Amino acid sequence: MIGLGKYIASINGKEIELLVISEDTILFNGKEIKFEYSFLKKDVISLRIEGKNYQVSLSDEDSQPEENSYSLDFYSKKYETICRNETDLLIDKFSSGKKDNLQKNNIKSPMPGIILKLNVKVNDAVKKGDILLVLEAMKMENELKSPRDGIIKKISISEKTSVEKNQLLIELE
Amino acid sequence: MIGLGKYIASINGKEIELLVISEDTILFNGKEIKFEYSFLKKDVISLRIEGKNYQVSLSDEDSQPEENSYSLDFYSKKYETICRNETDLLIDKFSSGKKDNLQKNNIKSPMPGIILKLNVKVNDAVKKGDILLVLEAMKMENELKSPRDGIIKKISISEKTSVEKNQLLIELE
Amino acid sequence: MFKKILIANRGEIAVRVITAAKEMGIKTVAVYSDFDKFSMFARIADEAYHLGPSPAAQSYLLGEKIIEIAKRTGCEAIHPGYGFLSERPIFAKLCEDNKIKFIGPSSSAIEFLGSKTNAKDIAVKANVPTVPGMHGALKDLNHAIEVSSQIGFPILLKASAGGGGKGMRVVRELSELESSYRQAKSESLASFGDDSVFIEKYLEEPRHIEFQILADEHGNVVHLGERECSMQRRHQKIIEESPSVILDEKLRKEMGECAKRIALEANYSNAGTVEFILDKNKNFYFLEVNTRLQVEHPVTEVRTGLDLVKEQFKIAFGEKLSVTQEDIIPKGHSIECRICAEDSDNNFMPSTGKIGYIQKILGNGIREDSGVEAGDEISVYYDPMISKLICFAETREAAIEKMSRVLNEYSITGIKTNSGFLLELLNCKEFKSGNYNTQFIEKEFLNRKSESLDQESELAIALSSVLFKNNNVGQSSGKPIIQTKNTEWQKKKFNSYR
Amino acid sequence: MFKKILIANRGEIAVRVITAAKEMGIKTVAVYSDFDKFSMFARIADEAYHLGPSPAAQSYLLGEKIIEIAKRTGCEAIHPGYGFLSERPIFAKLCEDNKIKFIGPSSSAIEFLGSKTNAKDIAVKANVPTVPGMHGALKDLNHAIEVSSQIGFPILLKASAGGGGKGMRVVRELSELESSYRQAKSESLASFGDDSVFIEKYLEEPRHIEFQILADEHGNVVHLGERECSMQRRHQKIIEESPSVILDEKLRKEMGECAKRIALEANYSNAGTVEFILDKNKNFYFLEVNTRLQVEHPVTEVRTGLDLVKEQFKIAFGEKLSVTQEDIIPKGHSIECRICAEDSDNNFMPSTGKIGYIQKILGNGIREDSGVEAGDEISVYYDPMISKLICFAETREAAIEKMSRVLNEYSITGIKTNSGFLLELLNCKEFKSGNYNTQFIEKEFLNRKSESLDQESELAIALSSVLFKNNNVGQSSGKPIIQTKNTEWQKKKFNSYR
Repeated sequence: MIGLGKYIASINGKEIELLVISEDTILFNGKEIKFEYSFLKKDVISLRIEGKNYQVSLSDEDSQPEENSYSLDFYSKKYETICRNETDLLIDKFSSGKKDNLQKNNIKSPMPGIILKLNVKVNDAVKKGDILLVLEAMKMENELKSPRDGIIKKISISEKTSVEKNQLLIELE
Repeated sequence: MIGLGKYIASINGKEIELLVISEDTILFNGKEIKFEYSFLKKDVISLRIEGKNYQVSLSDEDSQPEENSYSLDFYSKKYETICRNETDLLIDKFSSGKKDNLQKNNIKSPMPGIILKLNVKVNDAVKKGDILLVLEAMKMENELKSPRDGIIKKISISEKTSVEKNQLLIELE
Repeated sequence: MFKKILIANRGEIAVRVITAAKEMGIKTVAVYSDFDKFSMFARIADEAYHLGPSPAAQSYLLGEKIIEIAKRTGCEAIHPGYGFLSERPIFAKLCEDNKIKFIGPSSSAIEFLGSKTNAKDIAVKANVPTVPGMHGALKDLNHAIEVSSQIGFPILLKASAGGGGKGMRVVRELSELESSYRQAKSESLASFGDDSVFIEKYLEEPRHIEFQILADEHGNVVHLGERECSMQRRHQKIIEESPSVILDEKLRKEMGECAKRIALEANYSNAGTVEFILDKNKNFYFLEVNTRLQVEHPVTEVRTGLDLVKEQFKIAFGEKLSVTQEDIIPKGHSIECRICAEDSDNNFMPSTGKIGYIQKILGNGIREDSGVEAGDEISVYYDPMISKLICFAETREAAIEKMSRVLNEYSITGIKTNSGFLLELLNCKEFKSGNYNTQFIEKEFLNRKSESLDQESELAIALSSVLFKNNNVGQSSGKPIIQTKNTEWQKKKFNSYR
Repeated sequence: MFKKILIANRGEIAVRVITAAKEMGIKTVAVYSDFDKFSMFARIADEAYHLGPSPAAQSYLLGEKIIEIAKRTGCEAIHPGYGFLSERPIFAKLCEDNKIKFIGPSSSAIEFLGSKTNAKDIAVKANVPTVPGMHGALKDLNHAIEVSSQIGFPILLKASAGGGGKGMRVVRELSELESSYRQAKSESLASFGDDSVFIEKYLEEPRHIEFQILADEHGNVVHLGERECSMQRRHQKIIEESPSVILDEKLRKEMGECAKRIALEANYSNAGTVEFILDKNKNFYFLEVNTRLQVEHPVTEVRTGLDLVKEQFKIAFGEKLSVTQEDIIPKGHSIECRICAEDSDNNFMPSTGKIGYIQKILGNGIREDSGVEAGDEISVYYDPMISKLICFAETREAAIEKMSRVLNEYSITGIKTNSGFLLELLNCKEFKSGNYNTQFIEKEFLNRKSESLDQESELAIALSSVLFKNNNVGQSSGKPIIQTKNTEWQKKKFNSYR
């Protein structure tokens, strides 16, 4: 069952508004558009819009549904999307003016490995793309870069500590 | 977790006794045999006995666990097995002398179709292999034969009735 | 090349044609029945549109509706696949009338070659040997008696309007003629809407060998070698291979030339197959022309390196043949096995249900054309064939070993398939020696006794039943299984065995 | 032929060798680490035995233990695959000492050709052009300064004891020499336990072309044509193809002969690869010999129809080569793409996790060598390559179209793969025109800007996010999503839009 009503979906920052008016019809740019879909798996959708076929899958790992953020894979390319329905829009209006764009605060380890080099201390100011630390895994050195400009709020690892996959490493303000 | 103790497994009628003495060891023909296994799917087992690899899958449809009967697929060939543990053996001893071999009473429709010809009436005596009825499906005529000698107890269909998959058609005494 | 085409079929052949078109930058439009709404072929086409309810008669056989969708979506051509509308002249005519290219021969060629008797005339004109028989259809029972005594028993009663074993009866003596005559006519009427039948000499231990032909619309034609299709059950092919063990170079060349002469005589274009029948003494006779791409076309593709579906697109687009007869040098040996959803232990009853798990390890020299994947439903609405395994190797022995390895590792849950039957068939001495004919399965193979299990395999099956029992997998139906808990006492007791 | 062999490897190459052996009736024994207990390769071998914990150093690299298992289970030979022990002379020696046939060259040939400097001597003796450089290893920094000024910058510092880009530094001016010299020595020590380095001329825009050779133990050797391997990132090959667009028949013949001369000079036997480097003016220089079967061997198999693994078995069993140079006529064009579990949007960080769903539609002319299936875990213990897609077509354009179609339909959940990156790479103008070199990816391709989405695709992604949101799929982490119920009121409200 799909919740009827307005949705605003932002794809890599670009906003798209659509109105779900029934189980198989949406209103988009003033036009009624028919669609059908089937969940091949809980994280894979086969979607048909006005006869045109699409297949989209969800990367569970990178999605944070509680923050309305869904990381989608569209023909092997990744798209960060935020999808808000009318209720979310209301909440955003009255909440503490949470900044609109996707708030990437936590930097988690993408896989098990060992911290080779830590380049930052708490309260350091960092720019998007700065190398925060170097993680060694499988004889390869992987640099973890800052997803945005910000201030280092908390660091929960030090050099030489070994980390698990998805373990929280650094938090930004 | 595997229940320890004695098991008697009959394969297409041939009886094999084995004793499960731990999570990875059985006693068979007086010899201790090591084994490992993994359920690839709930109905597919990858089994390794003393290093030798086997793969066995279960046909849910034809198995009747409540009657300890498991229809197994071993390298694309089917084996009807009955597997009883010590408790089952006790029950059999005291129960109403239920005949030992597999009691195929119910003849169910293997697939949706239409009854083309019904060759038997209630109380007819039939031999194993007699053609009880002809089921028409996909422009093909499929004869349903009697699984064993017996007497027709109940017939729940008549000619021209269309049937669903697994629908009960005929019951033998 | 065409910009957009419609695929009027489903399952593995639809996937085959769609992928070939996409590889040539051609946009693809699929049509689907209710059942096939999100089947693999309907998902991977660029566009897909609904035809009707699941039964073929209300969906894949609706010629007008398919044409209407093709026009609405701007398709320049329609590929019919095999079965369904592929050999119906009316559909090809409908395409021609609506200026949509039918990817296949002309409607007149389909119509003409569709009738066994006409096809026979063409063969005679192309001086290709035909099975001793009569001309035209039988008028009545007396006519049947007259002709059969002339040709001499055993004779074969055949439906003029169709093949695939429908409306066919072998008659060994005069006494059986009347009942077989009636049955043949009624079955032919039921299957093809035309009850005309004719009589032919019945050949003992016949082998069925067919030649793939490719003809463009400019009078050029080539043959791509033979396919041996004698491994059949109820006239349905199960295993096809190429080359045939019994053809030598001379006979192959002669039969190939006959196939080409027939194509030219019938003004045939696009892909087609000329079927021959060989008797015990390797005399060959023309049988019929299949005016479509066949299920077993990959057997020829892996030996010649040609993509027949793409050649069909080029021919239909008006291009000249890109190969001459000299360019075609088939290499090595190939075998195709048709994987069908049927229970070979239960009279090949079609098997339906949801596919749970498929394990198949292909690798070097193995190709699979499939239309299903794990999670898909198999229904009674359509043909039970779900996929084809095609192997290529340098020698026939290597090809048999390779296919056996794949079938041995092949495992599927949720439905039954004939993979075990195919594995046994491949390794029986008749197949290995190559001397089998179209009656081998029904006459001999079906009453083979099954090999006994070695002790180690027996133990493996027994132990598996214990594991499944403990895993309560069989919970699905009714009474709870009594599960003994491993009490401390029990564990102690068994340790004493150590 | 061997009755039983042990496969000392894992993943896709283990599956490749096991299936090839089974197809020749050879019994197969697999060895596995904790992680691989029920991995595909360990399941399909006839027998499988435990080696040790998951890290390679405690399992797949334990030569003695592998030999012990081989002896215990009666294996007559061991196939090392690639990587792991395949190029360690000590392991080959261990096999020889224990009378177990090492399926590959002799331990002395491995040892000799393993050192870059020795290999260079062989090339000189076989009068094959080598990259201008020095002889033997550098004694100290001054020696390095002397040699580099002699050859002239830019120069390349290389580790004697190994390849794959480890211990390698490009030095464009004298000022950079000291730091690069130190780094090269330390990295080489870390990777190969030997810090000796030497200097070679650094070639601009180099292309990496290798020749597959097959040599039996009776002095016969053939080459099976070239593989173009210039599409690399951090010295790891990503796409290989054959034939190379820049070789003409003359150059191909000349380089092929050079490869054979080197094999003979080095008394090489079994399968091997002679790597060359070409500069902008198509001058070729010998680079090194890979004394093993390579990841990209299928590229050669699909063009020649030969099964290189089976040829390896025959050669190791002492048989003469079954083909002469004249028999080898590579046909058509083939491309291989290495599917790796890595995040190409995040600096190619290895991706781990459980594979949920794999959709791959292969079909005509596509082969996949894979070691994983849906449900399998991908870990950091081993190489991130999970499978290889190899396509064959008559022309290069058709091969690119075919591979693009497969990659476009390829979809996998649970881990990230480079399939999207491969698709873009295949269709960039440099690859399509064929003029790319080993530096193309890092120098140009990585800073390409991504194409913008068309409006229809944008809508599809937006609508999918709505569907996922409603399907509460993302429940896995924390706070419940607020779900609006479709009250009657709401439904009425929207109907007014109609």
